Amino acid sequence: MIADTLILIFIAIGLIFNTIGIIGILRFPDVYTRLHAETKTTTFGTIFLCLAVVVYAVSQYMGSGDGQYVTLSIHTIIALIALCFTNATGAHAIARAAYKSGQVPEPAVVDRLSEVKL
Amino acid sequence: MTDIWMITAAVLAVLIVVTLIRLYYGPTAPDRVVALDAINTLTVAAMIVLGVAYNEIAFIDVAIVYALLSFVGTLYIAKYIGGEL
Amino acid sequence: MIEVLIQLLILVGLIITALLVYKFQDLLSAAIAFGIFSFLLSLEFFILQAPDVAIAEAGIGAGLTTAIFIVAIRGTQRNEEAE
Amino acid sequence: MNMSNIVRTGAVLLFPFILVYGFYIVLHGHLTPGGGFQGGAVIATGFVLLFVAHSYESITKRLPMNYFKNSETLGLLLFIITALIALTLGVTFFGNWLVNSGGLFGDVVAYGPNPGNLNTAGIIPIMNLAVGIEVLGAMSIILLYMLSGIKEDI
Repeated sequence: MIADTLILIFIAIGLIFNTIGIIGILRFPDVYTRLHAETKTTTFGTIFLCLAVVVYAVSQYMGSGDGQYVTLSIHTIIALIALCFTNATGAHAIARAAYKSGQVPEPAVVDRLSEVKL
Repeated sequence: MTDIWMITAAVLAVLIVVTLIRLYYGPTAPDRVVALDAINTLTVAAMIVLGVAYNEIAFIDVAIVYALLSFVGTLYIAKYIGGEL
Repeated sequence: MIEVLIQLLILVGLIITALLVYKFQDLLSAAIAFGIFSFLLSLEFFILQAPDVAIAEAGIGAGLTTAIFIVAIRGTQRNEEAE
Repeated sequence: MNMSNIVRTGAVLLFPFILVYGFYIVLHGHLTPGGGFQGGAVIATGFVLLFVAHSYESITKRLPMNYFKNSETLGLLLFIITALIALTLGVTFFGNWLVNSGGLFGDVVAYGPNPGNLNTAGIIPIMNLAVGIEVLGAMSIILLYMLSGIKEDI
């Protein structure tokens, strides 16, 4: 069955990327690198988990013709769009606040952001 | 097929508990906010997966509410840390 | 069987975050830990098949109480006084 | 003080969707999970998102505090008047005088498993709407008064 294989592959990709993101949070040295590891990889992994749910819903709809699986896939896509939107905005706010509170990256040489009026 | 979704949710729960280490050791407040953001994303993913595992379509609504609202607290903390409040 | 494991992990997380709220001297960190406590409590309600309470906890716990705590900390002072 | 340009644009773009989703939770309170209190809390969090993105002066210029006070009073009045009309029609206090009448929210519930009809359940959706409006006003005005206390401080 091709749908089951596809679901397994998507779940594996999503879980591997989530795990990499959490390891990055634990291992990286300062705030900016931790933020970089967390936001991108966790959002990417969640996209693939939601894609697995959508593939499952479409395959069940092809098999049984039940209308509730269409609702399941549409609601999952809405949740995914909201998550992508809010994660990007929140990451921007955290990075800007950390810079304004006076933290600098550890091996930084030049600081071009200090020349601009924030 | 149900076991696959349950195992996925269990792995996500393990990741949530592991992230609490950063909450405990984080030297400054922005590090702890990063842990909050990671747990927020993992919670939404776990809710979607568990909704499929229980075969209840109405449970996905809770995940949508969480994805829409959970960054309001992050924005308030960021505004306070940045000295703009 | 797996469901019991998930509940066990989330309850361990709830106890850890509740102890951290008590332990932190920095009140901003305590507010962040309380936000994580609220997330995990909502996930536990979700697993116990109570989506009504989970939605209420999402609206109140994630957004409003964190905002009220932060505004209150801004109005008073950030660090707890030593006895 | 205003936050950065990206946060302001994101808040203004996201606010209508939160509003629509909150009223969806309120109006489908008798069919799906949710209800008056939960939907009102969701909409109030949307207003709190607007308060964080803009400064206090620009918020109170567009949305004065009287709007939230009036919405709270309107919700309470709608709730108690709906309950009192039942006395004039010959049923008990809080009696469901709209159910199975054929008009607004008055359809008869179909027998057997069905996906759910929005136009049923009598006065229960009206009570949900009243509670939603009341919770929206009350929870927004708590935060607005706390922000006004901060502005006098500095």
